[in-house]
Amino acid sequence: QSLDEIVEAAKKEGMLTTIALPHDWCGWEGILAGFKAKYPEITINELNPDAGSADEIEAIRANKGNTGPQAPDVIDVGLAFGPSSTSEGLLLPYKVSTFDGIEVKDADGHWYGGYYGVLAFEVNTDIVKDVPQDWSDLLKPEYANSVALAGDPRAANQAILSVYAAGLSAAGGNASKASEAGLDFFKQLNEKGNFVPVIGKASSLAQGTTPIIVRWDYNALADRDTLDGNPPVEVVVPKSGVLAGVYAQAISAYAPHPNAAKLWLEYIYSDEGQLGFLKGYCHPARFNQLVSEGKVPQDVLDKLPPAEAYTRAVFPTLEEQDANKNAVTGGWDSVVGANVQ
Amino acid sequence: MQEPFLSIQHVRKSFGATTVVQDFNLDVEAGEFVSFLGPSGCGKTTVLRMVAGFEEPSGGRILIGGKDVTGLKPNQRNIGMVFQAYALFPNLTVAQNIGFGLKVAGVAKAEIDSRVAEMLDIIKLPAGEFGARYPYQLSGGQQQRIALARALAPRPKVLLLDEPLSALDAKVRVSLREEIRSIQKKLGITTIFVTHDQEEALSISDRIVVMYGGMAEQVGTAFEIYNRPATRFVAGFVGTLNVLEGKLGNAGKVQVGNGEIVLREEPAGVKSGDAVSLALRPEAIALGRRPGDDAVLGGEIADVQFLGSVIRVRVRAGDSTVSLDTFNNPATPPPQIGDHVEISFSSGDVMLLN
Amino acid sequence: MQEPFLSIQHVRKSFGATTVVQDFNLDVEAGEFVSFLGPSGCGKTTVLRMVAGFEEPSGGRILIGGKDVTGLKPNQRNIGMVFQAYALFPNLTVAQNIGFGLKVAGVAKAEIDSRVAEMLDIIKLPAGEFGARYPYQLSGGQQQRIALARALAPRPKVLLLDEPLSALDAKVRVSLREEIRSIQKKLGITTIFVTHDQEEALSISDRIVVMYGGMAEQVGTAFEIYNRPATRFVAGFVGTLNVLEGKLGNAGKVQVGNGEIVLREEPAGVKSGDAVSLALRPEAIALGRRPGDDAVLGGEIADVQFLGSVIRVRVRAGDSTVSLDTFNNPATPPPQIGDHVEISFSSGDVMLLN
Amino acid sequence: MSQSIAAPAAETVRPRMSFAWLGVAPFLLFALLFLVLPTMQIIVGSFRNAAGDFTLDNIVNLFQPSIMAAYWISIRISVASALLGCLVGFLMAWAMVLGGLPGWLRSPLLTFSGVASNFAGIPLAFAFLATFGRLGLVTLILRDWFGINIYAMGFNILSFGGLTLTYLFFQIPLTILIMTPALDGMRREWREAASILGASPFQYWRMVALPILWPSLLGTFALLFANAFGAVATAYALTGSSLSIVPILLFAQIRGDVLQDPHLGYALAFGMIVITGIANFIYIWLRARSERWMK
Amino acid sequence: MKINRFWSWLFFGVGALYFVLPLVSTAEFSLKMRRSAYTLDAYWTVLADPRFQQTFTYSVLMALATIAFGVLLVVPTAYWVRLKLPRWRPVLEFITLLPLIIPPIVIVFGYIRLYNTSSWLPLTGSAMGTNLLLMFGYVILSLPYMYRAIDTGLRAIDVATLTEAAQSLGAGWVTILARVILPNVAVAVLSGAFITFAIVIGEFVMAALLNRPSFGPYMQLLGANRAYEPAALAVIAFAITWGCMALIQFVSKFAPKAPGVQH
Ligand SMILES: Nc1ncnc2c1ncn2[C@@H]1O[C@H](COP(=O)(O)OP(=O)(O)OP(=O)(O)O)[C@@H](O)[C@H]1O
Ligand SMILES: Nc1ncnc2c1ncn2[C@@H]1O[C@H](COP(=O)(O)OP(=O)(O)OP(=O)(O)O)[C@@H](O)[C@H]1O
Ligand SMILES: NCCCCNCCCN
Ligand SMILES: [Mg+2]
Ligand SMILES: [Mg+2]
Repeated sequence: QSLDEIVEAAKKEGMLTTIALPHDWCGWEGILAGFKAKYPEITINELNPDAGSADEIEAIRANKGNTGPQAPDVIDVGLAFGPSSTSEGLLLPYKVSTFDGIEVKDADGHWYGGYYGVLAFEVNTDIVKDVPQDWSDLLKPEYANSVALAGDPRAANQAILSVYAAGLSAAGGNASKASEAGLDFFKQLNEKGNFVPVIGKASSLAQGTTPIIVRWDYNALADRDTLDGNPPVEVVVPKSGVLAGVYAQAISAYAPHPNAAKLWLEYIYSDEGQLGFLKGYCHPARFNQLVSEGKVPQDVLDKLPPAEAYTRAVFPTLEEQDANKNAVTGGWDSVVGANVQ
Repeated sequence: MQEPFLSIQHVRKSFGATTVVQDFNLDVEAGEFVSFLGPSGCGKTTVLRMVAGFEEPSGGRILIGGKDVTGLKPNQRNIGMVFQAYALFPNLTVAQNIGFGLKVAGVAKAEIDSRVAEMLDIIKLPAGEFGARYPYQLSGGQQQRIALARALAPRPKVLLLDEPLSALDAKVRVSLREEIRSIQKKLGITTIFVTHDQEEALSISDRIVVMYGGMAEQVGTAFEIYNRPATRFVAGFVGTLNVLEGKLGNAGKVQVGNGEIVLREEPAGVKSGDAVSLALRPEAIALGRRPGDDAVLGGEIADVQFLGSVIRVRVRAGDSTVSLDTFNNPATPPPQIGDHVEISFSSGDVMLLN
Repeated sequence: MQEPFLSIQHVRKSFGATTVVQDFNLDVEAGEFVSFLGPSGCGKTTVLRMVAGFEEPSGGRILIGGKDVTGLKPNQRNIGMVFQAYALFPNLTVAQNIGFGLKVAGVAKAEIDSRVAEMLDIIKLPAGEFGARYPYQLSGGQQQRIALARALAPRPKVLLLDEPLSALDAKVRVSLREEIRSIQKKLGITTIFVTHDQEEALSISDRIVVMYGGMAEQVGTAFEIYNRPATRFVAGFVGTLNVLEGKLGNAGKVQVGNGEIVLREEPAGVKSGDAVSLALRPEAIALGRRPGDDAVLGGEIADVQFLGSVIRVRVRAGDSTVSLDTFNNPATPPPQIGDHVEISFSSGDVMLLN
Repeated sequence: MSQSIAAPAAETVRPRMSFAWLGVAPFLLFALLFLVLPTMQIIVGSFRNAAGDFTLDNIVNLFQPSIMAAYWISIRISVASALLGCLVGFLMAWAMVLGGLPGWLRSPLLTFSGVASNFAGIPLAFAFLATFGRLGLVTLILRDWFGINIYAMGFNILSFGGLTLTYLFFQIPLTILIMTPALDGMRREWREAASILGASPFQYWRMVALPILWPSLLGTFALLFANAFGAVATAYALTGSSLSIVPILLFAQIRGDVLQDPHLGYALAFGMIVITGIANFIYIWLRARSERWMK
Repeated sequence: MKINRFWSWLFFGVGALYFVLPLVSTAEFSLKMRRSAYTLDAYWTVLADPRFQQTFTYSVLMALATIAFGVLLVVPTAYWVRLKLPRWRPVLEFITLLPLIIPPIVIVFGYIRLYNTSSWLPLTGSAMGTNLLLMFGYVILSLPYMYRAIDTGLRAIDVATLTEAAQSLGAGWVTILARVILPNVAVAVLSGAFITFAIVIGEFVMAALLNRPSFGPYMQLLGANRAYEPAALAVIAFAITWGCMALIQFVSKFAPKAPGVQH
């Protein structure tokens, strides 16, 4: 199947159903707009942009028999969800034409990493004068009722990895103990009354509900831009436990519009699509390739988070991620038990 | 008697196991005004609703102008109906209400307008002032007149009225009943009027059907019904009746309390020594000895009610208390309770109840 | 006249800028039954509610048993009240309703029970059957009797009734008014009874207050009010009145249509040649020439209404139509419309309106 | 429509087949398809496992502590907000109908209640965050003007109390809407009759007014309870889906895969129906007891 | 009386404060997008967002469809029950109460299982079908209010007698429904309609779970990603719902009154 044939077939399908693509996330807004501009014949049906990775997988499962507009064609999930759903047979293998330039990937093309960033603290400095610099700082009494995750640790990749990152820091970098230490860290955070069991977001940051949010640096930076100094936001990459998170793209095995899905991936991994991620403060899969080919404009490069943080970043293996996912989703309720009282 | 215009033949109606109308027969002549009079629940409304087509008879048939309408739907019968609670359409003006039946029938606008004006004229409400009003802007009496006009506007063959006046207060009731009667006469429309108010029925009907327990007890003019009741029920239901209990002696003599009444005719079916009930209307009894009266009883005034033109006096005579009516007379104040009096009547006015 | 038991003195009531009761004065003797009669909106209810304490008078005072109660709250006045719409407490049984006033007064249970039984006895409802029922299980007439019992149970000094019968139908209304009157007499309780039904007021009151526009037009017995109305309003409002328009000649002669009536007394304040209105009650007029009558007019029967004991005949005489009442007589059918007749009356019965 | 053309000439009373029920058939069909069947589907599903066989495991699984805790907090919030909603709403409705407030207030208040009782949960959550949140207007006014730091005193909009406070925004208006007709039905004559029979206002309320209003109050409570129990959006928007109350668990279950078991989701839903059902059953039972005097 | 009035004002005042403060706070917050001054920036951002326009339009159309379908379903049913099947009233009351007892989330959960593309009625198979399903869901959600409003409206008029009056004047069923019944319950229909409008405009759960682009999920989404715009959106949502309700008041002033109904 040539790219032209795919384009043709995709136009015939006329629709692409995406899921969990927040517009403020990693430049998705621009990428969606770019795709629409390039293929106006294809309407994009965006499902729940606020979903977590687990939600995306469930959306595939739930729509096995359903070819309606509820069934996603493509997903964007935390790396850990890639292998597990591959083995569950939920993904359709496909290799984009730029496949070779992608570093993290499934050999058969069931999924491949699209972009990454590191976990950071997003801080409202109107409320928090003394900005925390490392995970252990978060336990200080001055941050009572202040710290939130950016997702539900039982369902969202980002929150699951946040637990891992905290654990990595607490365990002094020992990956095998990270999950357990992470759960323990949040247990303490909760017991001290510092943890706010609410999904942190720009509004809760601004309104003071969650003055400190643990989230991807690119999200935090985008927030800082939208809030535009009201309130002032500081984004801090912790001293230890710097965790890099990769999100992977994949096609649903039950995609109602498989060709549009292929075309979508082609677009994302094209130069244009990859540069779109960069504009959203995150590092695309083909970052190194693009840089070496000199395709990244300097002003975009300048805006990226300081490269220094990325040198300390830890990329957990797939196995580590998978184990961590199971430990956190399974243990959160019983170990941390954070809840609204 | 000419061919009846409306004929109700052997009509019956049961709701489930209970029969509420049984073998009801009535012929109404064209232009006649017939009232159904009877106590609550006797079936008046049910008969009327069968004529209108709202209820289907369980048996029998109904003819209008010689045509069997028993199976027709209400909207095919060309009957006008006036309801107790007016049932004006609240969303329509007076003029639209009156014109409703014509509009539904597809009559042209100009024709409707002129007929509405004519109807408003008949019920004596100036079209200019009232045509554009809504029902809530009218008094009860005015609403009922509009309801009448609405029913009459499509020139129905028969007009049915189900207690149209009972929601109105006394003064309005009297004037509106006279108005209805005069409009009915003017248009010559065959009319059935349901009421449980005997004065109403007596005062405006050509004939009255007195109903009881789903049956017609008597059919006749007001004068006949009142003065020659066919059954004990009719006698008691229509008007006030004094009942004197007595014992029949011989030669038509009846012992009542300490007095004696001699009947004009010897009663049939009872023999000397039997207990008999004598009935007498209050207006047939006079206070004191009236010249020409042949029966006199002594008694004591038990109660005096000043009712306006009439004063109703109750006299205790022996075991019975009789009511009698006398006209108010400004010159002589009414008798006082406790006064000893004589009362008299003519034995010809006495009815024997059995 | 003995010391009045209830005394309403110079009482006024304004709602905002409108005065609805002005300088109202009334003395009621202990045990007396006084009715307030008047058209809708004349202030009857307002006066009653001031006596009850629901409204505060804008001026004047109210004394009961010689004690000024003007400033007291309703629950301190020891007054019984019966409302038009019964106002029974729907959540309480008949017995609990009747016992309510006793219970809030802290009367012992046994005492309450016996008083409730006694009240049920007075209103002739068997305690066994009715005591445990809820108001919705009673007919309107029964509800109103319970309301009366409830008002009387705490042995109030004064009983107020605001159109207690107007929601009931004609037959029940008549029997219940007699029952109320007889209970009132038995208990000897001072009573004010509000009604706009003149027959009701006339038939049961010791005295009647005819009200109009917030004022008492006349206070007197039924006989006085009916036969000697103090004002034109009273004359017209109470009973039916024939008004003959005529021109005063000399020596008290009045030209009416083609006849002439000679007044007993020469009227004051009008002079020969003035237009005058003569008023005459229907029962004062006889069909034909009645012996002793000194005024005779000729006319034609315009309408005959059979009302039961009375037949109301309308006769067109000249420009006027007069109504006259005759008693039904089984032996002689009523006159027919169109008959030419003479009518007569006594000039002593004629009232001159001014 | 059941009119037959043939005249009933025959004298037999022949009970004719009535087709009047056909008039409600479309409605019943609609309710069946889009209300009853979907619900039945859930109920049945909660007694099945993934293979479609009958099982009680799903129900048993509801009794795990975290789910029990979710039910328990849901019930507590619902009861608290229903009780307070009834109380405050009743007082406001009373003030409006019988309390002598100027008549023109009635119409705006009822209009407002109509809006507020059905107002979307999401903006409501935003509004309460803006009011009682950590930097909420009221929080700041209390702190800066009156020196009262409610957060230091333990208040939190994301707590049981805060959620209840937020729910009241639709519970109170709902009470006003339901109680107003009931209070309108309180006839002035009852109060007057009680008063002239010597009762104090307190006695009138205890012996007459409250017993009469009791069924309406009970009904309102049951409705408010169910209303709060099923509310998702407000809590979801307030806490961003991490709050463990039943509707949010269920929401997550449908949308995501938190519990890894759709049949447990069915059971969760079934549990909700059972609880609101019980609440309504209690209501119907109490109402029947307190309504002997009603037709 | 005087004491009464004091308490009345107190209850009313406290209540009013409780209701007004969140509105004021939200409005105040929505103006704070710029640190230096109150501005309407948040509003401009929202109004300029094409998704606001799309989702809002979608929800308005959805609300209108829901109202139309609801009225057509409920008016004849409620009328018929009052007229011919009074014994069915408790049944209807029960059914129309169910949506208040069964949480919407449960109902939509059932929809997804019952009407997916592999079922006998694959409503979720197409966008149009899903729209229809969502609209049906909204009809169910609004049923308690719609039915009660209309039933109350019908109670205020004497349905049986008006029907008979119209029949005796020659009218058939359609004429009766269209010219006599509907106009006389117009105010009730309208109040039911506006409550429906309020429900549909902000509804979140059903739309989110059926994945339709409606206003509720949009508000939620914006709330998840922005700080000041959600407040602006809340104010806009309040204002729109309020505007609708004010409209009922206004329109009902001109509606015909039933005789004997005074104000
Ligand atoms: N649809 C019905 N189903 C069962 N019984 C009925 C029905 N309609 C009337 N009845 C019964 O039939 C009897 C006669 O009723 P109908 O309404 O004809 O009486 P009515 O003479 O008009 O009384 P009223 O003076 O009270 O209007 C009553 O006992 C009534 O209860
Ligand atoms: N609370 C009030 N505020 C203003 N006006 C009132 C009030 N109560 C009564 N009125 C007015 O006072 C006048 C007298 O009213 P009232 O109720 O005493 O009349 P009524 O004689 O009892 O009439 P009805 O026979 O209709 O009962 C009426 O014009 C009425 O509108
Ligand atoms: N598409 C991958 C990320 C999933 C997004 N979750 C969003 C949660 C934001 N609060
Ligand atoms: Mg009847
Ligand atoms: Mg009055």
